[in-house]
Amino acid sequence: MSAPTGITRATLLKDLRLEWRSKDAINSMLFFSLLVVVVFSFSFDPSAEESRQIAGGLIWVAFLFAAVVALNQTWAREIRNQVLDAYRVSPAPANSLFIAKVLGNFIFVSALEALMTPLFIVFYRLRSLGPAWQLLLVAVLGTWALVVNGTFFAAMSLRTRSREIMLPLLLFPISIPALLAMVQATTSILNGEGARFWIVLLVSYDLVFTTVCLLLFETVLNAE
Amino acid sequence: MSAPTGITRATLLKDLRLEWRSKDAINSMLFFSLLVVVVFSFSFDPSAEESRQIAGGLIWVAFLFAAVVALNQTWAREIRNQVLDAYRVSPAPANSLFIAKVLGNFIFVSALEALMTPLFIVFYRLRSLGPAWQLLLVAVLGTWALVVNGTFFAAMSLRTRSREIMLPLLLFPISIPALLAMVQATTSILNGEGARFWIVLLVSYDLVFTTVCLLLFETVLNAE
Amino acid sequence: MKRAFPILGIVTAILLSYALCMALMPVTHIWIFTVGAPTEQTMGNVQRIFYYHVPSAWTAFILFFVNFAASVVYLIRRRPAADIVALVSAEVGVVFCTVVLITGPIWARPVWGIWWTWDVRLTSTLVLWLIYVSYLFLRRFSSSGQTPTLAAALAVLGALCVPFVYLSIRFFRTQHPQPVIGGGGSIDPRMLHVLLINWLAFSCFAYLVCWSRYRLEKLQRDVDEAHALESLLDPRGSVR
Amino acid sequence: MTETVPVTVVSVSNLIKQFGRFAALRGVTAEFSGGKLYAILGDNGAGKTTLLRTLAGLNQPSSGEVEILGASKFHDICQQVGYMAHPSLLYDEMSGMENLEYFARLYGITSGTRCAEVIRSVGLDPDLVRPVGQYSQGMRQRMSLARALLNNPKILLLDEPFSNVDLHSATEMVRLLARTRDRGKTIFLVTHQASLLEGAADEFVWMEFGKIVGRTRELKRPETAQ
Amino acid sequence: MTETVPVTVVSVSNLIKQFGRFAALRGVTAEFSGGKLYAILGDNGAGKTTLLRTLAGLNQPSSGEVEILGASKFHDICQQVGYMAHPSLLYDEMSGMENLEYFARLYGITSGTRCAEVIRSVGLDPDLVRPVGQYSQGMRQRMSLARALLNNPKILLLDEPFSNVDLHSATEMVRLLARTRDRGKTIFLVTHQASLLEGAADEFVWMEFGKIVGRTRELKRPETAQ
Ligand code: HEM
Ligand SMILES: Nc1ncnc2c1ncn2[C@@H]1O[C@H](COP(=O)(O)OP(=O)(O)OP(=O)(O)O)[C@@H](O)[C@H]1O
Ligand SMILES: Nc1ncnc2c1ncn2[C@@H]1O[C@H](COP(=O)(O)OP(=O)(O)OP(=O)(O)O)[C@@H](O)[C@H]1O
Ligand SMILES: [Mg+2]
Ligand SMILES: [Mg+2]
Repeated sequence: MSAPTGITRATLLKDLRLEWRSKDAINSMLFFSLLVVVVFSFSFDPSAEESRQIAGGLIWVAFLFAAVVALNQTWAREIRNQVLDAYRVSPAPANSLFIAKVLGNFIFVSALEALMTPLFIVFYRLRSLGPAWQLLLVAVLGTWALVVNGTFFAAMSLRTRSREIMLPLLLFPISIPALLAMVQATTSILNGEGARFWIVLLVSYDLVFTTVCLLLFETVLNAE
Repeated sequence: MSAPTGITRATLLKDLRLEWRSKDAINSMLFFSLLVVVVFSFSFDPSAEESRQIAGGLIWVAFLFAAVVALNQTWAREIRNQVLDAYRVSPAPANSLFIAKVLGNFIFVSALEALMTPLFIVFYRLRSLGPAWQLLLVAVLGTWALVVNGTFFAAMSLRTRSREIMLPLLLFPISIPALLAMVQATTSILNGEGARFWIVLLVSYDLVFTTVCLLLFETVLNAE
Repeated sequence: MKRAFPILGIVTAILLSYALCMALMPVTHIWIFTVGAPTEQTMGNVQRIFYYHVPSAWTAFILFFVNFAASVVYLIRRRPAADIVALVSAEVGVVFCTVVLITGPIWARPVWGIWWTWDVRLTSTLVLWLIYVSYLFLRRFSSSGQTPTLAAALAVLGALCVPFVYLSIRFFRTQHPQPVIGGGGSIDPRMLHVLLINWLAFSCFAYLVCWSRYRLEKLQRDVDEAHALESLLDPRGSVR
Repeated sequence: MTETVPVTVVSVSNLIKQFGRFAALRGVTAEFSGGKLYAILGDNGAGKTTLLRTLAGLNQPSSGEVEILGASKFHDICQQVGYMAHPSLLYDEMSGMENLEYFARLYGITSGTRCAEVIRSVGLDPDLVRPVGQYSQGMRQRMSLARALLNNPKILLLDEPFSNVDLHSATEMVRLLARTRDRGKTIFLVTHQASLLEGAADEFVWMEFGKIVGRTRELKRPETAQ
Repeated sequence: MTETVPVTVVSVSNLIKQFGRFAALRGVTAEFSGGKLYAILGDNGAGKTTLLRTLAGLNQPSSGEVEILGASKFHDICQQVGYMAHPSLLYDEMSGMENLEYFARLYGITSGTRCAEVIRSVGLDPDLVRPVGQYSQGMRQRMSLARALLNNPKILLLDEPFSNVDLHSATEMVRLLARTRDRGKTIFLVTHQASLLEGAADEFVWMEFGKIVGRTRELKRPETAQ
């Protein structure tokens, strides 16, 4: 049996290659996120000072919705021809699959964010008063929080009827503390205030939820 | 052949009955819209003055997201066992189906909005300075715009791969003028300014797009 | 065991009606007994909603905790009984939490002049309610035979979320009164007395509802099992 | 209640259907006379489904002509055609009766008893309240056939009605179809289990690579160029 | 390269599987010895698929025991089992070779030539670059079989490998399976087209309403109680 990390790598590479080959998902997600930014900027037309106050919320709400759409596709490929069953009858450990999916989603959602952020900055004339590297840290931590939970709940909603709608129903309530932390951290940093507390909160949220998801994933995967 | 309106009524009744029978869809959509409101309130501090300014935009963006999720389910039932093909080989006119679906969605999305609006009002402590009936008018016109286009594009995106993501890609760009009009009208009315222009704009947008959708729907339905 | 149920039912009914009298009547002396609760000076009679608001909140919290414990037990031991306990406590907990969320705004409107404010206590109650409603949604929508497992996993995640909720909304300014017990708030001992009586009554009531619901669910599953057994014996493999 | 039917009910000439670069039908020319049961056979990807869907007006041919009952536009004769595909074309959430009642509206059928009549004719119980989603595969296929028979069509197009159906149900469906044919209907039936139709089918139509390569009275694959 | 196999490779005892109120398996008890090709037959809903999935560890039985190659936990012998379902269990977007390479990683197969070898053994070309989604149904079923054979399993579980496959491809698959059996593998095959397996199968296992109602050497439905 090859090492779990080997399987994770193989799965991740496979996903990335397929994603790259079809490019459909990428292109449409990029276009989608562009649209979200545009829709937001049509809906809210704030002055520079106001925009700094609401930018944290705007950005993260946009990210959240884009991420939900992306995460809903996570397992689509695996259940198309019930390939997941092929994984389940193989000796490969469940968590390798989970980690591969989380990493894949993380890369994908990060790419989206990397694209949307400059647009937001331009449209809303944002300038950070605090250190920008902290913003990066918050983005990474926040995205990880969304993606870990999202991947887990997407797997869970595979086992339910009306799958697409189930993901936000499960994800949103549990992500509220993380979302709040991201928004507050971003706003604080933009306004040049300290965001220490929020970052620590995010780190511990990430740690706790990653651990628990890893512990529970096998159970969820093998629930028929 | 029974009259087209008879077929519309039969289809609408069938949809409503099935919706009512399962109730799952309704309940989950209600909960989803509640979650959207809550997520928005967490992201945009409702007690802040800035958030109050953008409430018009917030409401419509929230409606838009909820509507996209709802609209994505529109045709799900019809393509499950390719029942749509049964419709197509029958002598029933395509537009009867379209109108039935639009009406069904209109009822559904309006119900969502009727639920979300009080929550927004409570959470953001909104008070309208202008006449409230105008707000109702804007809501109806705006919802109709979203729903007509959304139903049409949902039918269009049936023919594409990665269906869920296609709907917003098609819907958002075309809806931007309508969205802008809704947001501006709502904000103006909330602030006690006149919204005449925007309402006229919405009415004409509705008229034009309803007509065009009706003209084109048969083509879209019969595209393989 | 069979006897305990009606006895508990009667006790609960007595407690509830006694508590109702206590809560709604101004202080009156009847012979040597003193019944009723003092009317609050600033808020007036509206304050009496307090005796429903607070016990409901405490009861809901206890039930959510039971849900968490039962879910963990289920994940480890896989006992169907644990699953039923988890389900039942979540259902009843959501009901009590809903009562809090309804009585709160009703109280807030005359007292604070607004229906809702973003305050720690209010917000965390709302999030808690959302989490457990989504739990019930999962249970309802799950199409697999493994609903209990999925639900237990979600319950654990949901419970873990609670401390984060408290931490993350700590900065919200507080308008809501401080906790009576263990907090900075102070309360008329007479009011406290009525409150505790009410709480006792509510707890008994919750326990009673949970118990009936537990038995109902148990019976339902037994019936299903009997049907399944019947279908095992039936030559065609299915009932009806 | 045998109906009189014209001699040639369906004629296709030089039918070509392309999906992108791929030609699923590569020039099909044939005439089919009424009151017969035609079994369309062929390997996977031979174009059987495509041919049937083109006859049912669900595919626009890239070129070529289709004439059914003398009309070249499908819309004019859609009342006369029944179509049954591999998926059931029914709402899973409604009972069989409710399904048929809805489709009856689409066809403008006002007779209140027609639905029950059709359901009975395929050997099901019209009073069954279970939703179609809970039917067994065999029952579902029958109900699907009932839907296709609802408007009492002159021409029936059936795509793999027996796949995943057990032998017993399949034989019964064949009997039902033979009876229907005897009442003067024309039936086109695509299947991979041709042996089921031995004796029942009037003609076997063999397709290969988007063409009709032979028509035989007996179940015997004709010698073809390839 | 015949392998020696233990006499009884699969034994199930009193297997019960319930879906809610419905019992799909109602006490299946049987022993199967190695190196044989078992054809599992039965009407729709008899529980064939459920039995196979239970053997493959994809369903947890409600009660009863499954022992495969002496182990009662599927995880211990998953290396020895190959499973092919009705859906292809392959990624439509990748070529056959890429698919197999990925699954080889999951099984920890390091041999670089194994994938090509398996693909060739089912009669396909390992160098084909077309994605599986564009394969014809027959090719796809073969590739799906190749996936099941990849880890050179001692036990093969195949669910309706011939459905929607044309006669020609199906006969070839049967030949391939017979060869595989001759190399000492045990094969369980669910199908509705039993006639294809006449001569090839060692034993026909008849299921009815969630029970095994008979096992025959010849393709002849046994007289059952009902
Ligand atoms: C608007 C929605 C409201 C919600 C969701 C809500 C929620 C809660 C909760 C969850 C508790 C129990 C907390 C704990 O024991 O730690 C509680 C207790 C309490 N609430 Fe509210 N509340 C609301 C409105 C109000 C209002 C308007 C008042 C009166 C001004 C009020 C007065 C109290 C008091 C006095 C307690 C007891 C404090 C304690 O012992 O903890 N609440 N409320
Ligand atoms: N919508 C489509 N887009 C692209 N190609 C298609 C489409 N529909 C069918 N084809 C191709 O056309 C060919 C004929 O398909 P068709 O479904 O008619 O075959 P068939 O004879 O019904 O085969 P089967 O026995 O497998 O059902 C196949 O190669 C198929 O891949
Ligand atoms: N996940 C499930 N949930 C509920 N019922 C199920 C489930 N899977 C199977 N069943 C039921 O169990 C019974 C046996 O199903 P199974 O798929 O094993 O039958 P089968 O013998 O493979 O039939 P077929 O020949 O149609 O494939 C059927 O009645 C089916 O409805
Ligand atoms: Mg076909
Ligand atoms: Mg099966």
